[in-house]
Amino acid sequence: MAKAVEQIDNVVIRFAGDSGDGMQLTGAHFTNETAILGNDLSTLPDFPAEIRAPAGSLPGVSGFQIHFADHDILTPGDQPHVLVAMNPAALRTNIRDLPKGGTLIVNRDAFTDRNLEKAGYTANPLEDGSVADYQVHEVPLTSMTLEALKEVDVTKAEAARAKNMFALGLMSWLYTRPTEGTIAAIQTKFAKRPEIVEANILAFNAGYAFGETTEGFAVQYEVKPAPHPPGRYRNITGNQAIALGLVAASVQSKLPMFLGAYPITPASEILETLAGYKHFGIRTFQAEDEISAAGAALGASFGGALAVTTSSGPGIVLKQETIGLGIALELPLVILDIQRAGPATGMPTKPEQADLLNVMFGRNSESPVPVVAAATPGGCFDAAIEACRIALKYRTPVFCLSDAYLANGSEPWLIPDPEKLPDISVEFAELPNGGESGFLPYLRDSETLARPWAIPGTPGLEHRIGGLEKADGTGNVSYDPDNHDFMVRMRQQKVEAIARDIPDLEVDHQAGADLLVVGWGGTYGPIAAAVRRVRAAGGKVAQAHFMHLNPFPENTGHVLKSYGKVLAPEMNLGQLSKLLRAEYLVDVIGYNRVRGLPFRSSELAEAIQGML
Amino acid sequence: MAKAVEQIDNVVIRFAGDSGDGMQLTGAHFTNETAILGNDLSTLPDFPAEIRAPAGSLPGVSGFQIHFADHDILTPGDQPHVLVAMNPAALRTNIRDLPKGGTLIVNRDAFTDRNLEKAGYTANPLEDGSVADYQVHEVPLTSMTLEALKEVDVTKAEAARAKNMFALGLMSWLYTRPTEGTIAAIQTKFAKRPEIVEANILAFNAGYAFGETTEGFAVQYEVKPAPHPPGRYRNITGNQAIALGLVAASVQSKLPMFLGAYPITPASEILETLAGYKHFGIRTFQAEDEISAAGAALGASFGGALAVTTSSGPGIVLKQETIGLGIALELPLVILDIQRAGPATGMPTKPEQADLLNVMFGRNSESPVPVVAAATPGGCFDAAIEACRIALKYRTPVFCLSDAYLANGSEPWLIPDPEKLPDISVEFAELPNGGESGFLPYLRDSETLARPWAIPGTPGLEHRIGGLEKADGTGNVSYDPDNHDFMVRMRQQKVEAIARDIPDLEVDHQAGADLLVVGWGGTYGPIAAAVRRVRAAGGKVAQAHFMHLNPFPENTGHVLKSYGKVLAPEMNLGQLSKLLRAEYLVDVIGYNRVRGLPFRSSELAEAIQGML
Amino acid sequence: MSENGQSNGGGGLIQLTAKDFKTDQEVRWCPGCGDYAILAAVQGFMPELGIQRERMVFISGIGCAARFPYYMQTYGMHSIHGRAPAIATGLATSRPDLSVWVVSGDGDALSIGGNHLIHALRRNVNFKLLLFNNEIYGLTKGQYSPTSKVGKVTKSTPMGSLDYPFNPLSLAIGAEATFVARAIDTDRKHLTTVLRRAAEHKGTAFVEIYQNCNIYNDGAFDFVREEEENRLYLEHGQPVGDTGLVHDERAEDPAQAFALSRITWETHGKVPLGVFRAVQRPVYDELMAEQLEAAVEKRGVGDLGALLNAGDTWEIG
Amino acid sequence: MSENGQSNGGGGLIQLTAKDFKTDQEVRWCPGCGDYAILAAVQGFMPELGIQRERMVFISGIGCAARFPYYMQTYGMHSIHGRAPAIATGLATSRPDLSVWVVSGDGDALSIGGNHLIHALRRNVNFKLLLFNNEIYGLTKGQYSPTSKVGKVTKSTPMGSLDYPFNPLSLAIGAEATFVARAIDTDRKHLTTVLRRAAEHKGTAFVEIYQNCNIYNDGAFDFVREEEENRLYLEHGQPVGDTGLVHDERAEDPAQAFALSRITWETHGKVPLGVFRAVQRPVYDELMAEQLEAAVEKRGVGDLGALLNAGDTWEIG
Ligand SMILES: Cc1ncc(C[n+]2csc(CCOP(=O)(O)OP(=O)(O)O)c2C)c(N)n1
Ligand SMILES: Cc1ncc(C[n+]2csc(CCOP(=O)(O)OP(=O)(O)O)c2C)c(N)n1
Ligand code: SF4
Ligand code: SF4
Ligand SMILES: [Mg+2]
Ligand SMILES: [Mg+2]
Repeated sequence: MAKAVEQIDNVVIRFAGDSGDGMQLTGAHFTNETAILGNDLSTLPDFPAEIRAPAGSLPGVSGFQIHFADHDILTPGDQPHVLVAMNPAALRTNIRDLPKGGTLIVNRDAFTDRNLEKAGYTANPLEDGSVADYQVHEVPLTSMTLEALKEVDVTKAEAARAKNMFALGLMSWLYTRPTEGTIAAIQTKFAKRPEIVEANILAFNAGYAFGETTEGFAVQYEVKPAPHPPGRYRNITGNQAIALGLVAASVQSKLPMFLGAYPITPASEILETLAGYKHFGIRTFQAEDEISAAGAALGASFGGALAVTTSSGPGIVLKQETIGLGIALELPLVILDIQRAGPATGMPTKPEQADLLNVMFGRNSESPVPVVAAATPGGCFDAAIEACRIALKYRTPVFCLSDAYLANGSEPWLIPDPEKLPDISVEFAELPNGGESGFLPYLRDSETLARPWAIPGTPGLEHRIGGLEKADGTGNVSYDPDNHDFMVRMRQQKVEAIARDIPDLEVDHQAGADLLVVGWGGTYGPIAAAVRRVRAAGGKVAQAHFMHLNPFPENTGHVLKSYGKVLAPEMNLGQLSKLLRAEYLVDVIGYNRVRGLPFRSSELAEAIQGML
Repeated sequence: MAKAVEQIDNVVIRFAGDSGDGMQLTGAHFTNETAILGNDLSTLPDFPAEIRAPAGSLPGVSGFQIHFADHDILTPGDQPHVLVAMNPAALRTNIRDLPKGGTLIVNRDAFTDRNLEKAGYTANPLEDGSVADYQVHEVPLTSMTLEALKEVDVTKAEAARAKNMFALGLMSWLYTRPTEGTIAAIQTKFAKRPEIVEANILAFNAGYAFGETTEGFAVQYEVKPAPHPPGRYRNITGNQAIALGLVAASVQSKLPMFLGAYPITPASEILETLAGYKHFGIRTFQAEDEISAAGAALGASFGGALAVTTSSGPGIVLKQETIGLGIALELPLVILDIQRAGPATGMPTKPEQADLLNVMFGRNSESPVPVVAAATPGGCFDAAIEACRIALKYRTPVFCLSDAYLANGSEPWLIPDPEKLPDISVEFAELPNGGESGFLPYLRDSETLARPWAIPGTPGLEHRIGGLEKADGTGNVSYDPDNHDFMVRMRQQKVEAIARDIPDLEVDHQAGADLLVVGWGGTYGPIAAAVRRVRAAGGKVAQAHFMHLNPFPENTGHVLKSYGKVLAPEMNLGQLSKLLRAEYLVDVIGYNRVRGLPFRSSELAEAIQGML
Repeated sequence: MSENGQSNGGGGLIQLTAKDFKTDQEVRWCPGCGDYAILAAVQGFMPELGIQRERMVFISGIGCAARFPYYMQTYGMHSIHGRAPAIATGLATSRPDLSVWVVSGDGDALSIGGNHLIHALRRNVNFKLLLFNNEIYGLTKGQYSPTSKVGKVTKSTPMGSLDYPFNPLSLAIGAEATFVARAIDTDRKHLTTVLRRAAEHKGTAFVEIYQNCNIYNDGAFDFVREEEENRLYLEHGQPVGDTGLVHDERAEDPAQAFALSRITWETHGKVPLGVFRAVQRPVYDELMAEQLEAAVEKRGVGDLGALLNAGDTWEIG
Repeated sequence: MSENGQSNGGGGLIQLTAKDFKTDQEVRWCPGCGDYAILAAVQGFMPELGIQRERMVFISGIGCAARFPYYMQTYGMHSIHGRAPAIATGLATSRPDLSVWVVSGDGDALSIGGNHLIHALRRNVNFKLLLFNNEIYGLTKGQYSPTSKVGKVTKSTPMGSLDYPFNPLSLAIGAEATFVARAIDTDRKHLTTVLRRAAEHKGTAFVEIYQNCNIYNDGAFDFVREEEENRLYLEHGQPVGDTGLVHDERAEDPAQAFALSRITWETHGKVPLGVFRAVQRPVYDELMAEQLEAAVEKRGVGDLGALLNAGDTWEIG
């Protein structure tokens, strides 16, 4: 009995279950199916705290949301249309996000007294009318999975664990996803355990078949592919994109990469990924702490490597003294800050964008440093390359900012042609530059103001550098007052002058708009989606998003002053606002929420409407 | 033959010599004589780099400048009237500061070929006309000292070393200083070596007698006492005043003090001084590094001590992660930053005020912290107490800023009456505050928003705190988005609300002034002196100086907007400017020099004139 | 700050039980984690110390192990990564009346916190440090640690770790530790004995506990955790297995304890457990308190007025 | 990055002299400081290494000792306090072709830099560390250091230091050091021998040098610096004084070297000098280079296009 197929243009689905229920994997498979089908998509994994919570408990709930559409989309969606809840705890923590009338699919088998109690329910919500406002599908996922696998030679626990594949099969049917990719992926993943492969595939197929046959689901939905620019695509998370961007920077600079890192959520994955790319000549060093990670990277930079160090807020703070040394030494160093919610340890798995002022100012004395920030998961690739480019060309530490949302969120990514990536190679000094004076390590390039990079091994250029103030030119220790003033200004000027070497701030202007919405970093998607909404409702609003936060693009002042009002939504208490206000004396108004969650475009749309 | 005595109202004298010549000691004695005489005074020691340079070399020159007057003065003086140069290197590095016509006293014996060469002179400046524009007194200081001591049982080297006392005697005569104090001080200092006492006193008296008898000095000068408010005075440096302020805070809070510190120039002296006050129950802990110093202090704070940690820029950066924890834990902690020139190691002995943005923002995420700054050496006492008061009352880390100039510079200080010092004691929690819920460590005082300070040892209040985000009230770990937003704002609000508890910004207004000069920290003296000059020349200008930098006093916006122009001189590239511009959207104009030296009031007067 | 302390059972010591040391917070480690056993052992033996709960403080850094304080109904602080020994130093030194415990992981104590650890040991600060050694970074999901074996394949070392590991006991002994011991998470009886000894020790007690992380490094200690015959229980005055050594935990010279610490599964196929070293040395808080007392004795209790007026002063009328 | 290196005397090795290692910077230590003698010894023995100056790098932290690189006509970095071992780790690991030397003080290496030091030692990174131990903070004008004796009166301890000091060699051995030695600033001949041995060692070489700070801690080592009869010069295979031990610097087990490190002026009235331990263990840079090679062997030289296109991809027409 073929069911009716209904065309829809976008859906947001959230998979939620216990940490042990495999929700992230389920989401990943579904994402791949969706990507291969050609929808545009955006995902948001929502990890619980780092530590494992007891099975069935509220803090143990893990979620994965995917938004896919037949047109280009910008966010993982404010609210799900469909919630798949694998247990009572998942229902409890997620149901408030499901709008009335939304579809709720629950694993009825998991609603045992014990699980209900763990989730803090005093009565069964499936029975007491709490879910009456939703289209509820109670599916005995566990028992149907067990039934489907009864012939397979796996333990009962293993069989029960395949219930996520049953749910995946059901959802794949419901949204007419292609299933080959998932089956192939299961085969590879469990290649060493054929019985597990069999169990998973059987469960998956059973779920799919259940959809086809049960009467509970009357219609099947279809979301057509989205019109993407032509090319080869893959789905990518921000952390993956950063790792690839760094590899690309190493290749495009013809420099071996040295990564100094100390594990920390949500940045560890970059270390882990790069540790797998040793055939690119990449050295990854897991240091004893962040200070050593930064120090080792700086040492490698002195030796001529493309030096990188990665961390998140608390670790970045520890690196700052060494970064200050890098500023004094004027050596290239790329520092990646994958921001998370703070202060102190904060909420390590949750996104926030509150490290901007710290990366700008978190060192003693005047120690300017360029800052770039990625706006989308795929954009992390470009941001990483741009940070490397600036660091190498200007011989300076450069911060590159991402956050926990970009790091783990994913989107389809048009794979760049390596041939078309920028050449970011620079030259090492090979000969003395000072005439009679021999080699002058602080004699600058008149255009970039960068000093020569003379690496050990180069005969005749032996020299000493250090953290004490240095005389212009010779680099010898100097306590001369005027020289100090000169050097302080020179370091500042070098960074400011980079403004000439970066693109202007691009404005998505709309005729008649008097309100400009500015943002930076991972809020790009929600802001852009909100702007679309407002425009669709007839509002007039312009948008601009900063990739370069220090220096700002040259036209920034002009842009800001072209509008009567400027709104800056930030997942902090107003850090970009502060910088713009101080620099341009423009009354930038903040919209600030610090919830450890990405913005919803609906709330931003409301904020924008409120200012029209 | 009694000589003519001329009355003058102020003099600036600079003693300069080799590090081994005892210039700091000479300066200290002269300062004491001057203080006891009742002049107002201000001093500026100018240390060479920390490391000892070879004798006679340019980097080995050590200087001490004193300005004294019969009226109240604000700075150690822009330029000396009198330069005492003990060797060619001292002449070479200091002569450019002596205005034409100034008095130059040199130790002729030190102008040997070898010393001239070490100082980089190709000809003897005393002979080639280079010093023709000054009133030069060539005194054979060394040989006359040796002559005076020939009967004393000391080595020739020891005798020669007493030449600074000869110079001091001469200067004491020239400015009719009282000599008893110096003689007494010599007796105490060398009590164990009577022959050295004898040598020093003989040399001192010989210098005095030389002044009386030589024809080279025709007149003797007198500077009358300055009219000070009545009371008991002592001369004090900023570091001494901080140490005393901390002891006073311990007494006035009735809390034992715990100081965690790691030595660093120019902050080490505070540790060293407090280590001598163990009879006040003060525990000083020299930690293995700055992280441990801050951590140990925070641990002691948890235990109920008045916890303090001291450092300078590079060390402050290292403490920031722990300070962030203190912000999350909401425990009192006072952090003293004695600023020095940077970035990185910079020029460790030289002043700068470029750590303001670092103390404001140098931590991950939103981590607000109150900041106070001392304006004068004596003012360090009050700033230290104020920082402790805020920390204890609001349960928060508080930064207290000083700098290398305040730290080592001195001025007469009206000794406060301990009875009149503020009571800054607070109460520990003793009983559960949460009714049925028992003890709620994050239930706040409705007025101060401070949480209870419940120290180990208190039965029934056992509780756990930590750096993960905490639920309002209970303090339990919480990942709730709205709670996080609430807590982020609450921490911010708690700090902002301190504005109600600090004095308004005081303005030294002048009728008709349209220009306001604002400053903070150690620039107070030069700015105030410059304002006086400008006013004396008929210019109209107002002045205000910030002691509280976070939060700003409540009337700050009003004050800034009451003037057409605002000028902010800073020994950085414009950090206060940035904060004020961002907060009040006022076009604050910076006057910025980053020379590792205090401002000269003349340059500031010029800058002010230029804006009238 | 004993002046401020509340009466330690002045009104009669209440006899506590293990349950009294449990908090209302749900214990959150992976099912099967060795941390549960250690928690049970600690809670179980606390009552016999006869110290009231308000006098106890558990301080930790960050890591799975570092969650420990949340589960102890005492005062506690879950601080930042690696810094617990520094924080505990400040607390213990300024509050000699407290019983201070630090709980740490192999990453927390030996990687980022290594410096604070070795300095606390040489100073002999009065706290007990429990090192939950699972030879892995648990909380950050499985990177190698300073105790991981060479060649260990982990998330950050797909081709195997290159770093030669620390032997935590050798390091502690090299850092002048006065008390050094080792136990196993699941060997509750012996673990309790060791904890008791640590609690009795005056000064820093360093206790390594082999702890199984069944998620990221399962079975790392099976050779001794599972196979009891590979355990060499140390007893003072008794021969150590067939090594020919007679154990002297009180020897001033740490050379023998060091030599014992080199007996490992790799070298001898056996692992010594128990107290390796336990010597008396002045304790930091007491030394500091003594100086404060001596200063008062010599100079009298500090008088603020006198201090402010010290040195050269002058009066203006 | 040996690809980038210049020819190391490919065109004929130039024979250098001590003078070739002097810079144009005036040497700035206090007259009489032990640092001068060490500098002379290092500059004097450099030529015999036969390594061109451009292949040598001196890295230091902050302190009097840390000024050293400014006086060596090689590549050099005067970095920040305590971090030189970390910086050197990055440089040495990424540039196996260089000869990397770290110069440090007792505060720099053992106080603030203690963690980096112990981790570099266990990893066996290919650099040589010269610890100028003067038992004081010289540069900051005389506070006690982690090697200062208990009771030491210094600027920060007017009533005497409370902290039990590190024995730098014991600490290094406890941290799995492969090469550990001790020498005296003024005993140039022996110092040179030790430096030579350190230079030859593959991996981290840890050399403690007793250095007199005549300004803030004059005479701290007089018992052995002045009194030659108190020196116990170690020689491999020879008996160690009358201790009954026969020196085996190559013993795998560090227990004997550790025991030797406990022979001090205080315990025995004598002080061993020379090489305590010198064993072979894979060196960090080589291990890392091997993994890189193995990866290339297995997977071919990295191809960016292939990497970008790896995994599930799809084409849009
Ligand atoms: C400054 C800082 N760096 C890194 C981290 C991330 N981090 C948290 S715990 C941890 C290591 C945990 O390993 P271990 O100490 O062995 O404890 P376990 O989880 O194994 O019990 C790391 C790297 C952090 N929280 N803070
Ligand atoms: C982060 C930081 N903390 C503190 C200092 C101050 N400081 C510079 S050198 C030094 C100690 C020097 O002692 P040591 O390492 O023994 O070297 P020495 O001067 O004795 O040769 C200190 C505390 C600093 N420069 N940076
Ligand atoms: S990850 Fe390992 S150490 Fe952490 S709770 Fe789970 S089993 Fe225990
Ligand atoms: S202070 Fe001591 S270590 Fe430093 S240069 Fe002078 S004598 Fe040498
Ligand atoms: Mg661990
Ligand atoms: Mg030293």
